[in-house]
Amino acid sequence: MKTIKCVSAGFGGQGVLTVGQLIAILAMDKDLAVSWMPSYGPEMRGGTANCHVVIDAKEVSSPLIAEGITHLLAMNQPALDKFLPRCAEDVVIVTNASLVKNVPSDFKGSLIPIDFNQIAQDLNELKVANMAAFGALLRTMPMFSREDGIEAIIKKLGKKNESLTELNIKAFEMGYAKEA
Amino acid sequence: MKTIKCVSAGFGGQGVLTVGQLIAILAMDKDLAVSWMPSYGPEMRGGTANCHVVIDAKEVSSPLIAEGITHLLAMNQPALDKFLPRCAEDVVIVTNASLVKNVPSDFKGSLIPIDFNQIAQDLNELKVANMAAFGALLRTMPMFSREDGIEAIIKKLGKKNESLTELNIKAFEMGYAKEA
Amino acid sequence: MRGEVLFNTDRCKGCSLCVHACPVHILALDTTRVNAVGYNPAYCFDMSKCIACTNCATMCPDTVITVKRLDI
Amino acid sequence: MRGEVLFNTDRCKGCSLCVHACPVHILALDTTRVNAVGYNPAYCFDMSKCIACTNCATMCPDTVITVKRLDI
Amino acid sequence: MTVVFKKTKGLTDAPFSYCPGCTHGIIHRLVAECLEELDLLDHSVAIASVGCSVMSYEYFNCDAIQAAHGRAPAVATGVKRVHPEKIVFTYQGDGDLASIGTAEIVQAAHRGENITVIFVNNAIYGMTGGQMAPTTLPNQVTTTSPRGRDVSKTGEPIKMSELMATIPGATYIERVMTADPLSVRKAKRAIKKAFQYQKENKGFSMIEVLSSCNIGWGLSPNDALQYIKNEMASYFPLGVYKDKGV
Amino acid sequence: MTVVFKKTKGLTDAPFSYCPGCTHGIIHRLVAECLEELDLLDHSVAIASVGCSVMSYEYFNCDAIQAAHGRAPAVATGVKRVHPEKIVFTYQGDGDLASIGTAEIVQAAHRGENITVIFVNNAIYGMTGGQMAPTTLPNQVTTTSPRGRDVSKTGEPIKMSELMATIPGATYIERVMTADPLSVRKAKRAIKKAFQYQKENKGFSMIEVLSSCNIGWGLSPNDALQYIKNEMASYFPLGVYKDKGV
Amino acid sequence: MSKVLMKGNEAIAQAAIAAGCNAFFGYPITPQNELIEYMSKYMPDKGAFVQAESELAAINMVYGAAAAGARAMTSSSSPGLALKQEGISYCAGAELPAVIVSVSRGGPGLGGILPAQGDYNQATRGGGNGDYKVIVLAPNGVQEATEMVRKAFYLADTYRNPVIVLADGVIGQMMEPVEINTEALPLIAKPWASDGNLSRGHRNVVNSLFLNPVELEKHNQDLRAKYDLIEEKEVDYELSHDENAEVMFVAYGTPSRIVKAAIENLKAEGINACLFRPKTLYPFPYEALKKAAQGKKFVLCAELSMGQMIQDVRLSLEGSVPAHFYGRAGGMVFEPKELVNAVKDHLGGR
Amino acid sequence: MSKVLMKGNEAIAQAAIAAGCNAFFGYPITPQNELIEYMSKYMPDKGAFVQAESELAAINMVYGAAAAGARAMTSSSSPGLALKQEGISYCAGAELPAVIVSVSRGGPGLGGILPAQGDYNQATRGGGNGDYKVIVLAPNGVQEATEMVRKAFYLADTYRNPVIVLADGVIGQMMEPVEINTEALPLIAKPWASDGNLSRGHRNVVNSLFLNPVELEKHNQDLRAKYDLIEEKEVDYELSHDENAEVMFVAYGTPSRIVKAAIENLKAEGINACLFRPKTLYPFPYEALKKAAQGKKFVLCAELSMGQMIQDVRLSLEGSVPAHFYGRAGGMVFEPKELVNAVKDHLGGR
Ligand SMILES: Cc1ncc(C[n+]2csc(CCOP(=O)(O)OP(=O)(O)O)c2C)c(N)n1
Ligand SMILES: Cc1ncc(C[n+]2csc(CCOP(=O)(O)OP(=O)(O)O)c2C)c(N)n1
Ligand code: SF4
Ligand code: SF4
Ligand code: SF4
Ligand code: SF4
Ligand code: SF4
Ligand code: SF4
Ligand SMILES: [Mg+2]
Ligand SMILES: [Mg+2]
Repeated sequence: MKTIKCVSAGFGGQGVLTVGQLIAILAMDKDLAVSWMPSYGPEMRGGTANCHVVIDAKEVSSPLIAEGITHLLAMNQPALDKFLPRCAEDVVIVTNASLVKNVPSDFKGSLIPIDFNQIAQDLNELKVANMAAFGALLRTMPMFSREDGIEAIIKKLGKKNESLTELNIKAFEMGYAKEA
Repeated sequence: MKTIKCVSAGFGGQGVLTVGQLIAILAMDKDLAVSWMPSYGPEMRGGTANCHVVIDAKEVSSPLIAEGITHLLAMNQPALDKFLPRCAEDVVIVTNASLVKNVPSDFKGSLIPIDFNQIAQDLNELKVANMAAFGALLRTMPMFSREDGIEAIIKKLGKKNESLTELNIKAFEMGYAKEA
Repeated sequence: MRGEVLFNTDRCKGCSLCVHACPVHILALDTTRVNAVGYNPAYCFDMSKCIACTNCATMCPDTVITVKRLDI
Repeated sequence: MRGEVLFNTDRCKGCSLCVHACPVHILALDTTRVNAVGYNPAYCFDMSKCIACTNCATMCPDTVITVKRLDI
Repeated sequence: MTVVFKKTKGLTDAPFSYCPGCTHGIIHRLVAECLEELDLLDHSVAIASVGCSVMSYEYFNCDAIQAAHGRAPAVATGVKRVHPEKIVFTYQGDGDLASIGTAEIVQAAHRGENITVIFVNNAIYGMTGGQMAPTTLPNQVTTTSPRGRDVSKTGEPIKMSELMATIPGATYIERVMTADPLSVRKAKRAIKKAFQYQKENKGFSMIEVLSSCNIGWGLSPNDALQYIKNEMASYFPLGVYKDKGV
Repeated sequence: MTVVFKKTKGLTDAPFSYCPGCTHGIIHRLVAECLEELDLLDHSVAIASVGCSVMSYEYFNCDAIQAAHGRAPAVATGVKRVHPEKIVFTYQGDGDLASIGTAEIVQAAHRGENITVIFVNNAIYGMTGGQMAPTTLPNQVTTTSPRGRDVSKTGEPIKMSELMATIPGATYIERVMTADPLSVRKAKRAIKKAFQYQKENKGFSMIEVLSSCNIGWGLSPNDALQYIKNEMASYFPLGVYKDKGV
Repeated sequence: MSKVLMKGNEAIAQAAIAAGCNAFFGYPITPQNELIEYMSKYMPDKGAFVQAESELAAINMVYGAAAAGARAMTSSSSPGLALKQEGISYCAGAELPAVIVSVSRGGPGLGGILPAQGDYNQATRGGGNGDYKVIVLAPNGVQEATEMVRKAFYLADTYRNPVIVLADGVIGQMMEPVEINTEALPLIAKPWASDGNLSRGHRNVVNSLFLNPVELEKHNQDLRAKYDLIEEKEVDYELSHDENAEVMFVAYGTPSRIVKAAIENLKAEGINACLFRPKTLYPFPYEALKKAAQGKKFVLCAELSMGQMIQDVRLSLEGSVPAHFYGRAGGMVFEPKELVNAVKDHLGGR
Repeated sequence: MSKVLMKGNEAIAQAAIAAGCNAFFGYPITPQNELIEYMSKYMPDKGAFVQAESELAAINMVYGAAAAGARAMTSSSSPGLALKQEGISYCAGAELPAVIVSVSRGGPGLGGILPAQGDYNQATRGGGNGDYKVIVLAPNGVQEATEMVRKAFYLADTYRNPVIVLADGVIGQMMEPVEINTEALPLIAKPWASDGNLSRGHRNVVNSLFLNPVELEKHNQDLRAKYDLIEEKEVDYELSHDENAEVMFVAYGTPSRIVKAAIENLKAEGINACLFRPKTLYPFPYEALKKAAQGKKFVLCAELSMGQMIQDVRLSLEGSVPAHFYGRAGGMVFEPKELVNAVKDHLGGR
């Protein structure tokens, strides 16, 4: 398989680390090799957060993605600005449309701008925007199905709060279904 | 010249370190190479004390005398017992006769037993026993004269207490003069 | 109007400590916009009531606020 | 004699704290001899006056002293 | 119009790296204002410690030295002893001063070092993600006391001002807080007095400032201020614990 | 004849390495007698510190661990936490406890470790040749205060019992001395109570014992006892500084 | 048991508890905080968890707990390890089993908090005083980290010696699927432990002081004999890819995985390379490395440092094969591409 | 000035003051106590003397004083040095001139108090965190110790780097005739010092934190460039006796003098030996040693340890000449006779 090098990035509270973890869980459950590496430390304070998820058939070489990002979720503009230069030519970028306004005109990869905040607002729960993003991102990875995604959400988040899980899944499905 | 490897040893308060220092000063003043190395640390507490003085023409190799002691001042029995096995065959040993009673019968070097405590008692100043010992020891080192010895005493101890210096010199001379 | 408060808006982190500190309740966060550092900044919605007490500036952790008093 | 003191002489370091502690002044250092560790050891020169108060043993830093009391 | 409040020259223009609403920022400003008002900026050395305030060497508008975790009082001693005429102060958190740096703060006071210590007690290790501090309140939840601080296993919180006041070499010890405008103004008076004492060679002073860590406490910035006032200040009573300078 | 005083089984037969007249020996005996009398020898662990008493692991007739300089309370914590039912005590000098080990002693008390600390304050570093300690009296001559302790440069001596008593986690703090038979007997009572408290899980206790270092002080053994009584005890008042156990 | 996705720090903690760790003493420091946090939550009630006042106190608590017979552990990161050096030397001197996890970051001084390997010397050459050795295990990922921490307890108990698990910030912070060995690690009798139990019939003393130099020399010789045994029996390494390659990489820890990617890339360019990965940094696989390097054009040592393990590599090779170095530092991590270029450069513009 | 008989510890202290040391921070430990005692008595009034609460505090006071522009120094012995490692790493990271005298004794742990050389790795390989280097000078007697402490201040100021003078207990405790250089060591401007003086026109900050990894890597590279310069310019060693001898000893410090006696004894038996004595342990004279060893039957490295410098010797030789080791430890010191026998053994029963 072609190595997936996915970065999920945004503001501190946007839940981008969780999105990455969900993808990592999916990969693990498919017996793929996977690593999830977060940004950490005080520079995250009120600032940006991101994580690197690398998926490979047998073994993940570097858990850090220095370049050649294949999938990028950019939940805000700084996230896009920071990681765009490190993307592969054929990268798929999912953006949080209301907060990512400037995409360079010469960008050659695939761009999927969706207003996740809007989806969340529609569901009356701002927290679930990241689940919508997870849905949209997952759809760009054909090895995983919609059902895989729902299972992962239940596995990772299900126990804590059942009613929220339902909302999460709803948001996920809306993100997954959304055409850019 | 033949290297002088002199050990001066006794109880903590007997002033054996000073005797060693005086010899070291003498050597230094004759532009010889010399080192003075004391025993140190808590094992000295109320216990034994000793120092190693090595004199050579140009350079002192080891400041520690592991073996081949050429001159030994033993101010008490434990001192003799400890260092006798480390003496050269032709060693000269000066002992504090009243406190060193047992000298092995097969001892082949020169032995100079003198009752330094008696000398000190005769001078009404127990502290100066070591100066008498210094005198006796110095006499076994022909490269140094009686006058050298007196000069060294004045140089090292003179400043502190003049009247004691006089007594010190008297004790030194008595030790120097004494036939074993 | 006895006082005037000025906000160095781009340093504001939207913590709202000034909002709570103002005795005459004329400060709020502007939820309609996001400043350069990503926060809804504080602003004064009724300067006429300001008494120049400096409470807001005293509590602001990010030295956003300057307070002027009307000279009488 | 109401008491008796015994000295484990070869542990004595001749510090004389016992000497000073004895209320009836019957202890002293024996300057005529040196023990195994090189000190003038303490001894009792008049056991008949001992009141078995244990002061000497209480002050001895080297557990040299045993005190017995006459059973009446 | 007269300007009655503006940003002090005692601070550089670098924006603080603190979380929104963190009162480290207020305390920085107070220190800076005091230095400016006492005209000390040109001949002061700030000793930054390791904690959220590690970057304070970028904020105080004077010379600065970044010290190892807990060792700021030792570093300050080194500076002050070679430049006794300069103003030297440390800025330390509760992990830094009341845990790893216990020996250094106690012994600097013991020696009577003529320095000023700003001790920011926020009852938590902010920088490293909210672990328990020696000043964490009973039952307070932190990342290393996940079921709340259990005093039967970790003891009751240490009271540093009370402890430091017993040290003969210490001159001035006061505990203040940053819970509202009034207490902030009081805090400033204490800090100013401490610097004034140093100027007058009166010896060691420490101002303990009860401060918030809304992130670590899991509270809104304003609720965190209430927590200072209601919870912290009742376990750590405010006041002057020692003043040999009067 | 009844034996009214004999060497306790709490001590091994190894002769002490202390200087003639050093009251470390008396304090050892008191500790050992208490352990014997409370029947604790078979389930105690002594933590020896670095100082003249470093070899105390050879003297106490129980299990023992030799700790790094100043760290005995941390080592004791390690032992006690894995064997809460055993009796664990440290034996520390003033250099060890009141200088390099300040953080460890304060924090062990802060955590309320259920251990007993015997703190031998002889106002000097005996082991290393008589250097100044934090408890060295004003104007006292030592090898690092050759012109007498200058409090203007080194501060006034620290008072550990007073300091430790401010720590909420500490249960029992008393200062005693070894100047004469009466005070030695009082010292023993304090030490015994401390072990008793530990047995009863009452928490942290520290007994500060004013002790002599006749060699370091340049006095005869008996004059050194007078120095304890007249000089030390007047700067370091005897008494109970804290007792939460009653 | 199936795999779970876990953070390295937490997985290490869980594996330690599974291996019977019953005493943990730590102090917060990035990037190992999750380890102490996990311990604070999951250390069983019968075990001991203490957040120490400092790294120094933590290692001395370990010393006490280990002396009293526990399976004791501490963890920290670079400056914290520096503070533990005296205590580690004491553990080694008193021959105490102790496990120390080091999740290293950039230095020197306060440095930074991102992953780095500038602490190779700190771990392998001590910094504490005297002639002592600490076994050092270097995992390359989360799974191996859990296995190595288990092995660390085994080695510590077996040899009565401190063992460092040297991870870097990547291993501490990343999540990987992991399966933790939950089988009980057999207890090894500790009749020497000073645990306050005279019913055994004699006193136990734990100590590193020998005032008599004859005894201290003997002690040093005994320790040396133990280290000789460790060097004989415990060397561990991985030699992967084509052993007959023309170039051999040497790397440990996370970077060794990046090397693997570089090797694939080189293969695509027709250059045959292999990897020698020391899994024990002490004892270092001197002989195996020398043997593996025979016939290679050169060896390229790749570290996230300015060059530390390279000295051990050179000590292995004894000049038999040229050794080159490629390093990044301060939290910067090399990409496969950089290693490919480095190899090509040394091959002479091929 | 004529020579005076002085104890090494005191002579070092006097030489330091003569070299302009104006800030000393120390903590008692045998066998270096006379050094701090001398400082307490003779540090001039304008200078700073503080008996710190610990070695840790002492090195951090040095950090502060050095950051503020002083010629600052501390001294200690083995376990005390272990406690200073974090502080030394900070000094190196912040590029501060600092002089550290290490009067070493037997280890590990509390060990003993007699002279030993088990701290070679401690001094040359750090133990603090990160990629840093400390210049290490190794005197062989009292006179050279005074010269090297002077040189240490010069090097520290010149390179803005910590310098260790690694002496052993013999040098600290013995008296030898000595002549101390009293000429003022020229001051080197320290425009970077954080001494509370904004009249210079800008703020000075002393710091070792670089949260941005790009900056931290740059810092590491700059440090490396400095170390390269030091390795190029500051290597120092002594090659004595017949350079065409069949055997070469390598030894540093006090034992190198015993080697000289052994060489004389060997000569008497018709065996020609010479001595290579590194005077700088970092930078180590790798090339000079390799060159000097050419044509020798073997090199015998003699240390008062179980073998530490021998690794640097092997790194020098790169297998070109066999390297053997002879060591004593724990306060035991070899006699010339032992070295003679060791040489004869290796020569094959001649
Ligand atoms: C020797 C060492 N140990 C640990 C750390 C990690 N560390 C950084 S800040 C900190 C605690 C900060 O807490 P506090 O002093 O209370 O400051 P706050 O962040 O709460 O303001 C710790 C443990 C370090 N940098 N160095
Ligand atoms: C880390 C370390 N620093 C210093 C020393 C040297 N040292 C040994 S004992 C001692 C001080 C002892 O003084 P104190 O604790 O008062 O005990 P005393 O000898 O007076 O009973 C020192 C500094 C050491 N062994 N280890
Ligand atoms: S100065 Fe006072 S009244 Fe005016 S806005 Fe600020 S707090 Fe409100
Ligand atoms: S207190 Fe300051 S930072 Fe907070 S909202 Fe008000 S102006 Fe903004
Ligand atoms: S028991 Fe009392 S009376 Fe008897 S010798 Fe001892 S101190 Fe004197
Ligand atoms: S107190 Fe003990 S050691 Fe001292 S003299 Fe008396 S018996 Fe001897
Ligand atoms: S973590 Fe806490 S102390 Fe640190 S900046 Fe944020 S709120 Fe302030
Ligand atoms: S040096 Fe002092 S404390 Fe140490 S044994 Fe001697 S008298 Fe006692
Ligand atoms: Mg804090
Ligand atoms: Mg003492």
